[in-house]
Amino acid sequence: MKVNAVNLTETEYVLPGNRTCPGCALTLAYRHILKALDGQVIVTVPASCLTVLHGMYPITSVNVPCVNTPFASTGASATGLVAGLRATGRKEITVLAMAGDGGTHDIGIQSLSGAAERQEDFIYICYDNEGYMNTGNQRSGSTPLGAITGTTPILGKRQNPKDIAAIMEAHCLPYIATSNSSYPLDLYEKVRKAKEIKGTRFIHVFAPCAPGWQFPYSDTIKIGQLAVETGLVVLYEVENGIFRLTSASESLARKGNLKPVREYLAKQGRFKNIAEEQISQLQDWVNTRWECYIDRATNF
Amino acid sequence: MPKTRRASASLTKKANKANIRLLDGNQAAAEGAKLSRVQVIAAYPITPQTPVTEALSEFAERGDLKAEYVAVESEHSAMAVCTSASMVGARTFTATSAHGLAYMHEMLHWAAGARLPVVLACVNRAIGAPWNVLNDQQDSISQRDTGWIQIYARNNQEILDSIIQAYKIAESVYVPVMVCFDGYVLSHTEMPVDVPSQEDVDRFLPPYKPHTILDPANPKNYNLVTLADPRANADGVLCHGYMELRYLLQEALQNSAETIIKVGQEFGELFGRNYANMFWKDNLDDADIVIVAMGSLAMEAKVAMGMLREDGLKVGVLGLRMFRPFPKAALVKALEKARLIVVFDKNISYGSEGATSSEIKSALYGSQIKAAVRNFIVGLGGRDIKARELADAVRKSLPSLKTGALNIEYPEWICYI
Amino acid sequence: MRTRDCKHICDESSPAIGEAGKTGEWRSLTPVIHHNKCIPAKQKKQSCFLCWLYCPDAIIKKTIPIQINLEYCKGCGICVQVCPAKAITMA
Amino acid sequence: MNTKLYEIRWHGRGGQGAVTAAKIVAQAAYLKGCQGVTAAPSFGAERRGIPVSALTRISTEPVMVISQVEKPNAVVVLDHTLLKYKEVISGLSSGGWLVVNSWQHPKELNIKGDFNIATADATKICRELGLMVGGLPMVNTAMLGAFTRATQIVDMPSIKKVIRERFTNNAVDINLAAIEKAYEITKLERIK
Repeated sequence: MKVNAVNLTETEYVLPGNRTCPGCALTLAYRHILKALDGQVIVTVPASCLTVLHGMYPITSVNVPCVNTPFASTGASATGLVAGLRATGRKEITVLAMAGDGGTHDIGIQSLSGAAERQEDFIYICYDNEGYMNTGNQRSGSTPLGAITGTTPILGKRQNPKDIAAIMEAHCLPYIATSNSSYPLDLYEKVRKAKEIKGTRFIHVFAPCAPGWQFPYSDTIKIGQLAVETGLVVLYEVENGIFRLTSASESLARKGNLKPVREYLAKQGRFKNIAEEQISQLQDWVNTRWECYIDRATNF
Repeated sequence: MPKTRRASASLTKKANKANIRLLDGNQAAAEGAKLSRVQVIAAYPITPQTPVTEALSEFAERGDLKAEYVAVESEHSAMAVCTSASMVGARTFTATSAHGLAYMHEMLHWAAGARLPVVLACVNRAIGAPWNVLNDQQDSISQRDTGWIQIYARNNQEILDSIIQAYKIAESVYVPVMVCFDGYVLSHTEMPVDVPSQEDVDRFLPPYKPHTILDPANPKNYNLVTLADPRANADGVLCHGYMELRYLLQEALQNSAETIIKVGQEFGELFGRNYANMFWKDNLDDADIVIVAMGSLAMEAKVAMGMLREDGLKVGVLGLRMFRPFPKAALVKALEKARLIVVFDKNISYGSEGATSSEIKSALYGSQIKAAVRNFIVGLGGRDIKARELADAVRKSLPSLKTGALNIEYPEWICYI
Repeated sequence: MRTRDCKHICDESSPAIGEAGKTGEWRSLTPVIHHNKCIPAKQKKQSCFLCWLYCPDAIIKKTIPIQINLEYCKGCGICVQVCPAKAITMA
Repeated sequence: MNTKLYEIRWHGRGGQGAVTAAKIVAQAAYLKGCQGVTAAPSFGAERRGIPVSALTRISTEPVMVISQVEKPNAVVVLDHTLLKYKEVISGLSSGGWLVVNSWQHPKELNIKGDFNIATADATKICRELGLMVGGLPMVNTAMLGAFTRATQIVDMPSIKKVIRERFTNNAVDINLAAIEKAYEITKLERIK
């Protein structure tokens, strides 16, 4: 039976009264990720907004076991949990490493790449809010072209982000998926699927940040959807090398009409200084990528 | 910590017959880890520690050791694997040297802060720039403030024995332990080592009982953001602030001497090699001149002592075994008769002096001992240190014996400048 | 009261609701449900529940009629945006 | 032997097995009842062909000295081309032994010093026996025969026992043959 809002479990692992901002896409995504894992999980988290969500000693807002680990070490920490559980004979527990884009694309990429190359048996989820949002929005390796951040305050970012999912794909992983907090059921199903696979599984979750990107809290879902509808974010999965578009990206590909990126940019304060030239640069980047995905997709 | 009665009762039975093998220091460390039945090993090769990683991966691949060997991509990750594996209840081990230890620095704090009984073998090596793969103790001394217990071995037997004891100490006081030994001088030098039987080690070292464990059935969170001030939990019980947690770590190290001595004594009772001490004493009873050294240099110092005794000088050697916790009170007692203390350091706190010299001086402050302390920096980057050079340094310091208490601000260097 | 009573030797935290306090106090506008428009209430059966699905903080209950826990609702207004029946407004 | 420390320095080129030879002698001495033995390579990055050294210390008491050897009782040279370096025979004790892998008679080496000299053509022995590794003669074990014959600090039964322990089955015989042959053909020149 396909999962929907009606039949999805009511058991919650992210508890109310937590410390994240109103309308937080990360909180929403994490809520469904933990549902998909039925709470049978040990989580490792580096410095990030997720640390804030987990709360302050001696109380946590999350009803699963979790260890915080230094910024650069998420992949290694997950490796240690896996090794320790295997060494102590506990086999039924999923290890989840969950880090932001700073902790994944930037400082954490070494330990993630090392663990992925060793095919350590855990799920790694990067929730991507396109910058160092926990410390008030500084540029990361995932910040898009033209975005104003604390460390690109006037000119905006002058480079495109790195494609972390493609980097992870180069590690020959058994399962890679991209997802988006605005499509929680798609995310839920991908985590469910990942749970049943052995080896390093990587899921990239696009997670809009209202305060950092400067849009109203209530628009979190809409912004995430627009990112998909304009083709800036493409939902797909690669299972044993087989590439499929999923969910909204799959139906967009069938209909064949992306919205212009301008529509997405206009709704966020972080792009207020973006130049016309940059917009067309971004549009070209999106178009080229979109064509590549369509070419690769095997499911239509 | 609760001690199982059975474990201590069985200690009264004598150990199996000696099984002496010629081992280099790295092999001794690997054997020590294997006999301790480590469950997760994560290490990254670095000269001169590399043979430890090779030996342990061989044990694991051959099936001689039932352990997860994780060939990590860096030392930072090695310690992250160890801390996380320890959090799910596994006994963990790693080994490194020099730059590897420096790269681990952040994680060393993390392990101690989370009170995880990780054991690390540090094969002491100089730190660059410039590159140098040879021995001094700058690497581990640079990590002295990370909250780890530090043991220094004088020879390969002590390396093996100390690693086994390190687990018992670490898992009693919940503080990680670093067992340090000199690169090449010990790591690559073969000497006879009595390798205990697995059965005897099992009698000595009970299985690891974690103070805390990650488990979905009881979903606790660890290492969350902690405020400066205490905060109540959901039941209204006031819990520590950051500072209280730091106090508890200091308290654990302060009180660990008792455990270290007790563990050393138990080890001695079973294996016949007594470690019920924080430092080794040679001829201190009548000595008014005491040479202080740490690690293998404490062996060479004994040769120097022999030379100086032939000169008619009353010289003793104090070989530091524990650097953290630093045994201040015990040292003051042992140095009661000293009038001249000559401290040799294979490290330097730039702008000040050798680390053990500072510690000795701070131990003596306020005591009745009016000894002059002379500090010599020796053996950096593998510079060979001969017994006669140690003896010469003592002879050079003799005028201080007459002048009495004297604190020379900066150390002297035994080098060509 | 001394902090030693907690018996922790490291930072060990237990799950509880309201870690950050009553987060309902953060709210400037409050969601109001109009049950006459709400699909599950109208149909009197388990249906829709998109507000529940999209609420980041899990403060909506899948009951008929649905309930919003205002003690902890931070007032983000996502539920208003995702409701296909326009049954929720912010006031 | 008395409690006196006996020190041996080994000189060879990377790949000739100087370090292994140093360890075998230490182990043989231990088997003979010496409580104190140590064996160590020269410390540094070793590459094939580069001059390397190693040391062995033997004593009836535990060895306390950990510094480099200054006044060896014996120097073993696995490659005669190294004799041109003055550090090779540096410090060699009066009455000690210089043992060289060479086809020449000790006298023909033209080395003057207050020590005894022994030579054995270990290279030839290895070539004849086929004791080659990577196309090069593995002279270290043959030189153990020459060393034992000259210094008598360890005996052949102990050396052979160590060889049987250290080497795998098929390597034992050829190494033992090399040691025996070298022991037999070693030429000795004692100082007057």
